[in-house]
Amino acid sequence: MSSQLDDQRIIEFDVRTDEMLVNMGPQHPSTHGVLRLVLRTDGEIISQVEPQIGYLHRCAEKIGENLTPRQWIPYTDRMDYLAGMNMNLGWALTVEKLMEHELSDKAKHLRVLIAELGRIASHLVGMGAYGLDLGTFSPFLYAFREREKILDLFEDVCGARLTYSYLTPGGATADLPPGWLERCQEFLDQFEPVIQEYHALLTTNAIFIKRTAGIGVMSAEMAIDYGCTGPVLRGSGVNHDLRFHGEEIYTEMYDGYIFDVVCEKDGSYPVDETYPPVPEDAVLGDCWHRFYVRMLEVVQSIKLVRQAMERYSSASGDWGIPIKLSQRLPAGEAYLETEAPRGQMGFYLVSDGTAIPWRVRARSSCFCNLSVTAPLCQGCLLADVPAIVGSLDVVMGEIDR
Amino acid sequence: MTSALLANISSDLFFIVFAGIACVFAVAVLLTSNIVRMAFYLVISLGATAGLFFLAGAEFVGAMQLMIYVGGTLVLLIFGVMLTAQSRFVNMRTHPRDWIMAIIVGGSLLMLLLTAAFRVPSWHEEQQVIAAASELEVADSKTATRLGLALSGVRVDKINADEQLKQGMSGYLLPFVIVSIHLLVVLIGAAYMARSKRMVRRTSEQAEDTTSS
Amino acid sequence: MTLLATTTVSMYLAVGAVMFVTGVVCMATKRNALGILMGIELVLNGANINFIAFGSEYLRPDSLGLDGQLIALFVIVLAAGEAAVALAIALNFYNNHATVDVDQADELKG
Amino acid sequence: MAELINIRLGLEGSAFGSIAAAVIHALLLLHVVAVGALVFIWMERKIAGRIQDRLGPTRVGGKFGWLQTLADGLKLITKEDITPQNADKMLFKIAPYVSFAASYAAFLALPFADGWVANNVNSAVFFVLAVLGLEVFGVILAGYSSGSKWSLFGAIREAAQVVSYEVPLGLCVVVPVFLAGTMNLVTIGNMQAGYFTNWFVFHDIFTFGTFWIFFTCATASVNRAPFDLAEAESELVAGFHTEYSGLRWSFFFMAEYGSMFLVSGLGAILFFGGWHGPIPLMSILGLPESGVLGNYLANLAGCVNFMLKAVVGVTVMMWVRWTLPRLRIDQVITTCLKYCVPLASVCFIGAVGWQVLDLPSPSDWHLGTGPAYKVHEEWATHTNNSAASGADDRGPETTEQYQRESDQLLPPEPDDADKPLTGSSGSPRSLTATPLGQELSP
Repeated sequence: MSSQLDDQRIIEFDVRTDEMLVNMGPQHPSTHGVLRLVLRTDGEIISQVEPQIGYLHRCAEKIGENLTPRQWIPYTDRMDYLAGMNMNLGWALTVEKLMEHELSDKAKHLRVLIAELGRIASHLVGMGAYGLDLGTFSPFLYAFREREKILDLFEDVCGARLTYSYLTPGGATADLPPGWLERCQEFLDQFEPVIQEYHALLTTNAIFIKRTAGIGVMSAEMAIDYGCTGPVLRGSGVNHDLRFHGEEIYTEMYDGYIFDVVCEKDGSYPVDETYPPVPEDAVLGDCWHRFYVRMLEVVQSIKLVRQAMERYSSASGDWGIPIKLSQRLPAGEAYLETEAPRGQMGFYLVSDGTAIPWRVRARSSCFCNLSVTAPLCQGCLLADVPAIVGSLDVVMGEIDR
Repeated sequence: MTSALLANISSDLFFIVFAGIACVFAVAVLLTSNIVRMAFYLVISLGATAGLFFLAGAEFVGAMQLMIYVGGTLVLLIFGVMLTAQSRFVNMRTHPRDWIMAIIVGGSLLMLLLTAAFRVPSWHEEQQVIAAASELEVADSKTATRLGLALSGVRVDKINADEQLKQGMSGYLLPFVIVSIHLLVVLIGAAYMARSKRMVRRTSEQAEDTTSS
Repeated sequence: MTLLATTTVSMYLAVGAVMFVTGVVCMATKRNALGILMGIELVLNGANINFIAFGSEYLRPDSLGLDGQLIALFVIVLAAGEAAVALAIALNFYNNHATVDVDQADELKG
Repeated sequence: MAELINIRLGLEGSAFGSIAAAVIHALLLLHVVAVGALVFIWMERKIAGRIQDRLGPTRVGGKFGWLQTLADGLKLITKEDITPQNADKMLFKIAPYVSFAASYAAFLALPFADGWVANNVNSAVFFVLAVLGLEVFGVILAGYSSGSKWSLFGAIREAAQVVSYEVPLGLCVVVPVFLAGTMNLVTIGNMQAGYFTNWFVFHDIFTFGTFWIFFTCATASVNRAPFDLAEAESELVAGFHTEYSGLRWSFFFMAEYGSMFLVSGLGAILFFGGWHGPIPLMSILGLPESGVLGNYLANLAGCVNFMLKAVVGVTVMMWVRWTLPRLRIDQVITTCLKYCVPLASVCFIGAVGWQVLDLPSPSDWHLGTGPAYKVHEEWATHTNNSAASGADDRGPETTEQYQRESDQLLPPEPDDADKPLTGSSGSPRSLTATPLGQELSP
């Protein structure tokens, strides 16, 4: 009896209560767009969560079957609109895989540089929005302050701040403008110390730890079973990152780069710098770990960007001239997954030999990540639902496409 | 004297306002069948009664009334919401027969009480009293101190009592102790009665009910 | 300064009587257990008004003095305890019957 | 203050005078609440802006966007007043006013300077807490009557939270009440005259701790972050006021900011000397003794002093709000029952023990209580005098007699009991200060 009471996972009911169905979303502040969660609650306790998706469906895949691959690039921007560059990259690489197109070294370094900056920008949003989910507004603006600087850099290269359409089959739409590398260097030097601010405001904050540690614990097996990828998977301690373990056309981009896969190995994170220690309450695979993995991935991405800048400026060759807008595709099919900020983003392309693909399909990373919501949220409190969904960091644009 | 009479008007005015609110909302409690509205009307009625207490110079009791009585009604309100929320704004109608009976009984009781209230001359005749309610001397009336002393056994207001009576005069110390223990027992008993009957495991895949002793 | 008290004890008693009777009728007619509880609160409150009125030195020179206020205090405290127990009963009743309608509480009926 | 106004107007003692004074007080306090809310909302925006590395409002009204709230208010007034179809319309419409009225009524007993109080209630501390506790009614009614599940969640959360936090809040408030020996806020404020060493917060280690618990519980009881669960926007959309719009919505906000100011002011009076500055500048200048005008000026300075302290309290609440994440409901209740209540109890017992054992305290130095220290004595004699002058016909009930005769009733005090427990030795308050055991012992 007493041992039962000591068990904190046991919630007592003292009034016979009825269940209540609550719609969280699609218009709700913390459902990251238009996710709708049907909650079956008993007071504050959630007994069942059913995610309902499709509110942002825009027929992107069908449109892809009516456009040439280069014309479809802007549509990939609008999938994971927080990491448009990485979406562009995934599609571009898939098309190149089908065409067996070879890139110059310079173009590859440029892609690494841009993709990793995009990863930083995306994780900043994930971090800031997670603060919002937990009820603190300031880290969100702190995150956006830095994200804006990345967007400035992106604006310089492609003229857009959200829907870039920059990386494209064959390379990129343009080379980096003069002076860009210096500005990027400046930004990184300024940005690196700022990360400690986020750690102070969130990672090490006592209330933040109380809200996230031990909440939404997902075992490694469960993460693999549900097909989770990206930080969600690595937050459960699975060492899997397509930049290391992916297909060759993708991993060769990262050849020679020195960086770590951020995930807990033997009870500790492989970080060379001093970062906040894992709190005692935190269990591997909980919301805190997922958040922490993102924070550390930002650091790894900074390292990657620095290396990429160095290599890009010393590399020879062109920046990757895009293929023609109506280039004929070879008949056949190609599927490629890349490591987008939110997980493994896969594109599938079938061509019948014309310029317009016969079939286009996108494999969403967030869709699989979101699928764990129901089991994770079962039995948690109402306030934990935003905490768990936020830690999965889903973007509805990518799920609904 | 005219100014004093004028001063009385304001206190009378407040009496009428508070008494009116208290009575009207007490009747409203009776007439509505929505439990949350009932609780709301009860709060207003009790609050107005606290106002009456203030007018009568019993400001500590008035504050106590606001804090405990009205605060207690708050819990009633919550229970009302919790226990009847499954069908919103639930009504439990009273049978007209009950109404007629209640009105007959209640009406005669009211007549009886009102007659009694106005029967004793010294209760309803206007009398010479100290003027305090209309002046701002309420602050100096030190009711809280005197009440506190009386509860701890010293009756400062019965100082002129004869020696016979003073022997063994312990104020309200004993009732105070008894009521404290009573309250403790009552709260423990209430908590025991309303204790949890079942338990549900939170993190398990399917919630399993376990019966606790 | 002395005043002719135009509000008299009787007026307070009248207010108390109205509240008392309302409370009694409330207890008699309500079918909701919480409504009955509110009736009890009204009854106790009506009685309290009487105590305060008799204890007020603003209304009558030969007032009850401190005793009136003290008994009112005790009534308030006991009412709080009574409410706690009554709510526990109502809760138990609700747990067993899934309603707070006291007309359903007829299990001991012959 | 009513007397002052009436004396100025020559209306002393008349019914018209007292009604006029009441109206003036009501209007003044309404301005404190309403204008206070305007200022605080502007302040919150500016503070939030600064904390978040932005500027906040900059344009409306010229320099610092100081008319921003007014513009917002105008917008809110012109907005459509929507009542949901599922709502219990009567309760829905009345709920914001209930909330606001409670917050406003609590100001009735809050002194802004020595004697500057609408109604010098004897048990003012109790009154303020009691009336402040009524604010929750508005919230619960709003939540229930909105006919929205989110609102209902907010209401139930608010109820659980406020009911829980009243316990430690009451325990904390009792500590200064115990030190002062009275529940009259004016007297409590005046007992801390002189240098800051006389403030109750520095009285001993336990009162210092009590203040922080008080502040935490006050933040929780007025529903501010990290305890703003009733309106947690990331979970409950907007909690109890989800369905409100326009003016009714803004009434909730006025109530919230009014309550914030109220609890901060209460904290300032109970722990930080109220209208007495850290250095008794006015007393050093001799203003309070230099006639009516000087006294008025001293009180005005005291009022500014008090306002500043209260605003600092409100600012800290804003600072906390824009820094910390929100707690979960079970953590809020745990914080209350597992930490605040035991700590408050320990602080209470500790403060009592400190007094009973007569341990040293900075207030024993009586710094700066030269001229201002008279306040203590004045207070003690004031009650006697005023009661005596105003209660000629009270018969045996005059306070002097009561004092004298109750002294007879009590056993003669031993010499060491000369030091009263309040730490302000010399005040003739030996009656209440005598340990209870003495007259109870056979």
